[in-house]
Amino acid sequence: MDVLYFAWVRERIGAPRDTLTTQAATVMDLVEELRAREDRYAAAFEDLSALRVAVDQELTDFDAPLAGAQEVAFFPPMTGG
Amino acid sequence: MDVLYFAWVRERIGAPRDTLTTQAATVMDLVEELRAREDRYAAAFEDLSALRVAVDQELTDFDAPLAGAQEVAFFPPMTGG
Amino acid sequence: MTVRIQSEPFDAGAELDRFTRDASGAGAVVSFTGLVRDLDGRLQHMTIEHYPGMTERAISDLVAQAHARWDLADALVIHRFGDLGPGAQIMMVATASAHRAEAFAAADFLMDYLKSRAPFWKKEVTRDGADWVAAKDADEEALNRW
Amino acid sequence: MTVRIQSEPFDAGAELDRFTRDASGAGAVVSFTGLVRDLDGRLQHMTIEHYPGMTERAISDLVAQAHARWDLADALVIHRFGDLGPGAQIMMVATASAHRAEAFAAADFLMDYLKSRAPFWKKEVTRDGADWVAAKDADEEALNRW
Repeated sequence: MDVLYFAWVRERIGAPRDTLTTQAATVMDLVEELRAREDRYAAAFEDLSALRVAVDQELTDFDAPLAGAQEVAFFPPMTGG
Repeated sequence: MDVLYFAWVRERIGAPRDTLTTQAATVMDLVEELRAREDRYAAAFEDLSALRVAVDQELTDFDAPLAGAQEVAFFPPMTGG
Repeated sequence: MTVRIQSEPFDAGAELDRFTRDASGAGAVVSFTGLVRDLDGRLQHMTIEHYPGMTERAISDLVAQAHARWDLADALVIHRFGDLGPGAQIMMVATASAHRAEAFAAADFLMDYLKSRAPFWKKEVTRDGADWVAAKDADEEALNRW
Repeated sequence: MTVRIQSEPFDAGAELDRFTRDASGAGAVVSFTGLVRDLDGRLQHMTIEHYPGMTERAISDLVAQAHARWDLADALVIHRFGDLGPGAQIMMVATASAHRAEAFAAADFLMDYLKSRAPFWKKEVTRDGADWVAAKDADEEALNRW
């Protein structure tokens, strides 16, 4: 599974993506796995209310299931336009 | 006083303007004077709900006073844009 | 503020670019362009009559009202009169503001009032004859939004 | 429908003219252009990051929603990414419809959703440092209008 990071999430983690194998059933399970990795991940995922998540390029919630997902992305609220 | 006609009011009267001297106190008095002139005026002013009036280039009502007015215009509801 | 009433065609794209350049620092620019519809191919041309003098006054007054209601950096109105063929650009409005909602609201307001309060009258000329376009109740009702 | 995500500058006027020509018969064309504000001269540049792939998908989906809600002849979205200087054109939206109210509503809707639901992030770089632009509550609340 590819895990992508954008904007300050990418900066805080220090990389634009990770490719990993996970048994995480939901986005929240994946967040817990990532938080446990290193301090920089724990820092990036400290306040989930400041984060948004997309699974396979569709916006979703942190309790969304990951079965079959190939790409998960974490980023702050969007500021387009 | 100049009296101007636009769109189908102009076409029905057959002229874009009249210059006349009037003692009419209000727009409505002027309308009555014009109606009495000729059939084509009576036809143009038959249904006042289909007409709008401007006095000195400001939209107003048929009961508006004409004291000091130099230009009165009659026309159908506007269709700009 | 720019208000131009003219019989000549105008280039909406070039006008938009000039307006945007002059309103630099505004952040948000909204434009509206009105075109002559071809009425399923029946239209030969549209004739637009206006009331010289009052037209400029009425539109300048509308633009002043828009400036009073919204935080606008600038506003532009161009409106043609005379004979216009199918597809021709009749008029355009542009507004510039620091905030997109204000630019949208001001352009929308100006269009609603230009429709029903600026002294223009449209006549459609087809093979079947010529008819003055009737004002729509919906256009009059739209003014109640403001 | 045209959706373009690009780092290169675009010419809003030329885009508007092309869009208007292609949407002939529509009657009403509304455009929005978003520009980089100079923050009282403090801004060096703005950097826009996006999520390639999802961006195109999300915007095409928004345009499809606009087509479903309003009677649109056509819609255009262009959005830049990368480094943009003060005054640069960031993005534009254009909508064409037979009815001005529909063209206005669809453009306004697309802008509200592009602000908060298309995966772009803006960073402002000034002499004092670089800061990610925070999403505004007002932008999120604007979505409740639709």
